[in-house]
Amino acid sequence: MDVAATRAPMRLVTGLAVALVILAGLAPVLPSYVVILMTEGLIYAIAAASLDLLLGFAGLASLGHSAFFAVGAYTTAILVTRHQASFGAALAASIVLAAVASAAIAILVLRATGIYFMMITLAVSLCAWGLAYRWVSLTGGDTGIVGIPRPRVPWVGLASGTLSFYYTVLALFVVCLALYLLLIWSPFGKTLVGIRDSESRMRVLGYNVFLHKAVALVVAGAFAGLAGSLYAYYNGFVGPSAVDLAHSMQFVLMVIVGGPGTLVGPLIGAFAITFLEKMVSVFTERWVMVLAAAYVVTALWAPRGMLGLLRAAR
Amino acid sequence: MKKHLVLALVALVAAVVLVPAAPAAEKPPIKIGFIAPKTGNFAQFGLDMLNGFKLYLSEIDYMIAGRKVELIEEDEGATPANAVTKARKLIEHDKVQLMGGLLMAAAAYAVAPVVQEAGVPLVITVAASDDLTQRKASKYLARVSLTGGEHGHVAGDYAYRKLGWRKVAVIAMDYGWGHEVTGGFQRVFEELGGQVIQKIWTPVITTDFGPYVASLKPEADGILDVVTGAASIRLIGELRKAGVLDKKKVLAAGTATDETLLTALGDTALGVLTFLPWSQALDTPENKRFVERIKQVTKKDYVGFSGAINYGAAMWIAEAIRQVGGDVENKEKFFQTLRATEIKSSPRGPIKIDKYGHIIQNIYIRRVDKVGNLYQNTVIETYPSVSQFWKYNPEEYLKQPIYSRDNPPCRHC
Amino acid sequence: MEFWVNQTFNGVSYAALLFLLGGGLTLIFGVMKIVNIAHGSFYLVGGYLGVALVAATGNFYLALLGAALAVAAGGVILERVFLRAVEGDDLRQMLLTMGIALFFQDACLLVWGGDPFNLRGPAYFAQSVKLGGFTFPILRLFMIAAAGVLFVVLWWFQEKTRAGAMVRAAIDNAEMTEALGINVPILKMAVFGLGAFLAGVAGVVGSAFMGIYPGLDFEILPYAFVVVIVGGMGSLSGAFVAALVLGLLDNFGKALFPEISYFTLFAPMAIVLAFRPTGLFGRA
Amino acid sequence: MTGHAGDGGATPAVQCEGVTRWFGGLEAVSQVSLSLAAGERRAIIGPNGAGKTTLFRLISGEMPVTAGRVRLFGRDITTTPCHRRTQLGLGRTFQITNLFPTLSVLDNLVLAALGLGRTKFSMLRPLWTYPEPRARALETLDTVGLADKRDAIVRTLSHGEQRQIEMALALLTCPRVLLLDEPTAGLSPAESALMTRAIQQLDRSITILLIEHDMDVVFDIVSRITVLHLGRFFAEGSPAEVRQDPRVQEIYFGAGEVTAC
Repeated sequence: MDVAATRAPMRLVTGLAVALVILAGLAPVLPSYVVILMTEGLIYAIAAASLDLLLGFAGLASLGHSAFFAVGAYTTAILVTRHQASFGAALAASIVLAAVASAAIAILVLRATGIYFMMITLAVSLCAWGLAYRWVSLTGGDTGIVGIPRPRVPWVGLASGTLSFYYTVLALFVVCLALYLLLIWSPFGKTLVGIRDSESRMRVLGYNVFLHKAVALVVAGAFAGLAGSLYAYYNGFVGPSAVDLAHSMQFVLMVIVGGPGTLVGPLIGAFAITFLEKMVSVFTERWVMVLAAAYVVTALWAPRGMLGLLRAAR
Repeated sequence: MKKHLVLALVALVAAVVLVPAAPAAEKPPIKIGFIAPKTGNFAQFGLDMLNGFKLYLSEIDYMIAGRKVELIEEDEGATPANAVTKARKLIEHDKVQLMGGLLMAAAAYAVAPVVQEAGVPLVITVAASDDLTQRKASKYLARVSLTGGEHGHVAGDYAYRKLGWRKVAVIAMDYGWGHEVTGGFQRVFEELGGQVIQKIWTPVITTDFGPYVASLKPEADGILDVVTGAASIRLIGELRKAGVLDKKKVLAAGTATDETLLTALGDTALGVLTFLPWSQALDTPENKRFVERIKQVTKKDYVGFSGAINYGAAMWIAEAIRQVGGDVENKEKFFQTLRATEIKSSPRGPIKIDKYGHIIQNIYIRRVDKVGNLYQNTVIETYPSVSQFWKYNPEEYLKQPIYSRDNPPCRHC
Repeated sequence: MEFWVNQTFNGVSYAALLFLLGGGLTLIFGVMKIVNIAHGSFYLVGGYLGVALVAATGNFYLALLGAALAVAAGGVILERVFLRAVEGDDLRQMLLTMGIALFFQDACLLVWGGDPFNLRGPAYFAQSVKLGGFTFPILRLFMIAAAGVLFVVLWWFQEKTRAGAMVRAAIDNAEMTEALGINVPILKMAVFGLGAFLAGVAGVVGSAFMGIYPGLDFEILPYAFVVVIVGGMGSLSGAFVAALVLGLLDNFGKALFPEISYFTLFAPMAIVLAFRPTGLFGRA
Repeated sequence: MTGHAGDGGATPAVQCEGVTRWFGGLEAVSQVSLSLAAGERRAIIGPNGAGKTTLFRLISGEMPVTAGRVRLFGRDITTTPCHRRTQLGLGRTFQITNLFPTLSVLDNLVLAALGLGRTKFSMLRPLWTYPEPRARALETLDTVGLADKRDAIVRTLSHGEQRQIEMALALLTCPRVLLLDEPTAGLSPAESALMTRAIQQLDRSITILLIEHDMDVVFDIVSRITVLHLGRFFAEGSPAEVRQDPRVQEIYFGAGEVTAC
């Protein structure tokens, strides 16, 4: 055990703990719309962080991440509305199916690298949308699946209120966050960074690069599936727009805006973009302009995303 | 940089917190939430919805039964998820007493349960999917727009009886509206003795209709066209270029030649027949007055369908509020009254609501003509007081599954 | 017989549009190695400018040239002012082009409103020529001609001129090109401008064919991507072949098996990528 | 064509038989056969474009052969993936420094130390709780004399330091055969001498195949030289023999290309 090595992680954990206490403590006094958006922010944060494992850590810029998010969302929607599945069962099934889908896709997409990887995952995203749209008996086609009730949570009961659902999501977010942290500090997490920095070197060091990437895709897919499941509960419905290219792009943008390869950055990015879209649109119909400006400004002046800015300011 | 971002976010949050804290008058205003797309592909549609709705409110100075009306507009955005979030905001944060609007069927389906759970009346002013007021009808929901099925029924009847068609080829968009118009058409048309001999489902985003038009069966007496929006320009243009429009009549679901498309359609659409509960050329005093007023707002020659029906929706809602004396806080009474409210005359004609929450209104058969320099949808036939169940028994009707790609099946293809 | 001739003709003319869309994007991809999300916006702006210029000048060809040049100039400025600043970081480039795309999306809505326009070409665009008993709409013939001429010119430029050789070298290996003393920054700017020019042409021609309305930018973007992906990034001939194959497949797929309409473009792409991750003509 | 070195009885450490690699229409490596006895130290030389690095890639498995066979201690590894060859005892350094630039020196070495174990798949325990790879990394760090740089980010190091880490990474994979691709490339004469000594002092049981342009380095380290020219086997012999071979001088020395750069 190396004490020196734990210093930075401990600082990070302390910072995150403070942030979580604020997120938890502030909710009851905030307007309900803010809490609603925070719930959405948390769900997207789980998804964006899972994409960061690929994009930021392993250097796999996937434009098809919404496919796995959607597998989770549709799984939950179908199990809950047609088979009255419990919260736990729906979550578990969503995670497992998203991971399986991810493994299947991994075989196809991992043949490509760099910009070709981006393009082939883009193709995955387009095909997944087509499937969600056309496989009507399963997905409900363009209207999707509606009427997903809020979950019944162990020890809590029906999390139907804005606050109780928020805390449910927050609790799962904390679990995910803990797992993410363990993952990025773990030997496996380090191998992902190694692959990002130099695949050829990793190979001659004895690493099966394909396998590590595939495992990363599966793990990220599983987390995306979990986020998708919560998203289904959050909206009460799932439709093809959960799978479309714009949604995939949104995940990527959250990671880039926040700061790729930092884990914390995408969390910030997820919150920032969610609030920018849904809060600014309350005040001006030109919110798309505001979002556009935010993207351009971030790209030009915040090379390491918002987290990079925060660090620089310190 | 960072400070600015933080400040901006703080300001946003503060604004949301502080706005409802404004001093309350003796009689607090009636709050109406309105969800319509203001960005994305349907932005213009949403803008027209709001123009129509607000035109009526401004005519009555935003006062109904002595109470001020506060309209809170929210952007439906491009996805149903957006609409749900905004509906939650309107319910929980703004505490609206009534919610209106909604363009996309998927958004309406998604929002309906949320609104239902909160017990807030929802008046859908555009979204047309049948089941919102049929198999998935809910207590607090009313719709004053239209459904695909009801329009299909009318078209089927008109095609068989008036146009004398016996064999029809259908080209329709592959989503709810296309399925339901086609389904309704096929049911009535085939029960009368006609045959649908071809159904072509086109993806919602279709850049080239060439292959579809070229594969239309030549033995069809006429074509049913259920393609809307900008794609309609392409399809009708293609039908014209391929010579189909010179040989056969095309009967199209109304929004295919919506007034907002007429300029872009130009001469290509001349002679196309459509069916819809309104036309800018509808020759009634109420409509003429409305068209004149809305033109002052939009500064355009052409007035879109969505503006007109939303104006009517606002009229109808206001009438209901008047009838309860402004007491919208009594939700049960308000909603019962809402459903019982009738308007004898609006720009599109009389409005009343059936017991499933859907509007009963006139449906007009229109033809695209050129009058002077301008195009118009000339009304050539009126189907008065059409029910969403046509002439069928509602209970029997609802036992059947909703119209879809394969229901009714294409027996003569 | 008529069916096959008609559908082949339709397919080829659709392919022409696809080539105009994807050709510019593939050049930008090849030389600059960026995912240009704003390519659809170039198309959109080109189309709207075309509508405005036709209204102002009454001459379609003038409008075509004017709009495409304006979009090209805009592209050059964007490259110089914005993209240059984030060179070499593909994620930031993507973020930037996304921002630019959103900006133009909203700006177009603001300027031109949300009602669809139809770009009025010359009167003869609405007519057809009859040849051997078959009817060929002139607009579609024009699309084929425009794409064909542009392809031949670009191909000649790329294969036979010195500047074209530089472009080819930059596609293969940017560092080596730099070492050979070629001014790569200027080259990139020019190529980006050229790509934008092609998108502008596509916008004007496309608007005459299928109208123009908000949201079209992100509707056509996947089509442009598909052409580039299938053809292989940076390959003009690849884009040409891919457009032709996809145009015909899409057309016959839709005509013969309308059930699979959704997959006539994306399924071939998935299949090509599964066997050749770099596309038909792409080099790793 | 085949150059037999060492005694015929023992299994060769590395054996190439007619190894060939095409790039498009270009034959980068053509019909090369060579054999290294266990513990042998051999250099491959040849002018630019001789196919030296490509041959390395074919032996290490970074690139598949178009034709021919590769054996490691008698075992046919022609189709064995790169990482498996490493596990079988094949190590390699790169001509162009190939490290993990965004990681610290220590993390670079820890990654190398993890490569052969099972720990690398562990996901739920922080890396710093594993003492073994860390200890090995620190030990190696000491041997290359970079202990004081352990927390520096590799990108910020000097070229010479990066070359040392390049070597350290390869050694951490416990190679029985080591392919060194111009280990002294870009080093100052002093650094070059240090590197040469370090290679000389490697465990004698490690078989070494060396690409090097600096003839002084070559003569200090190896006992035999194979010359490649235009992708083909050209000559082989002791350093003295090769130096005196007029044909080699013609293609190589004669051109005056070889200097202590």
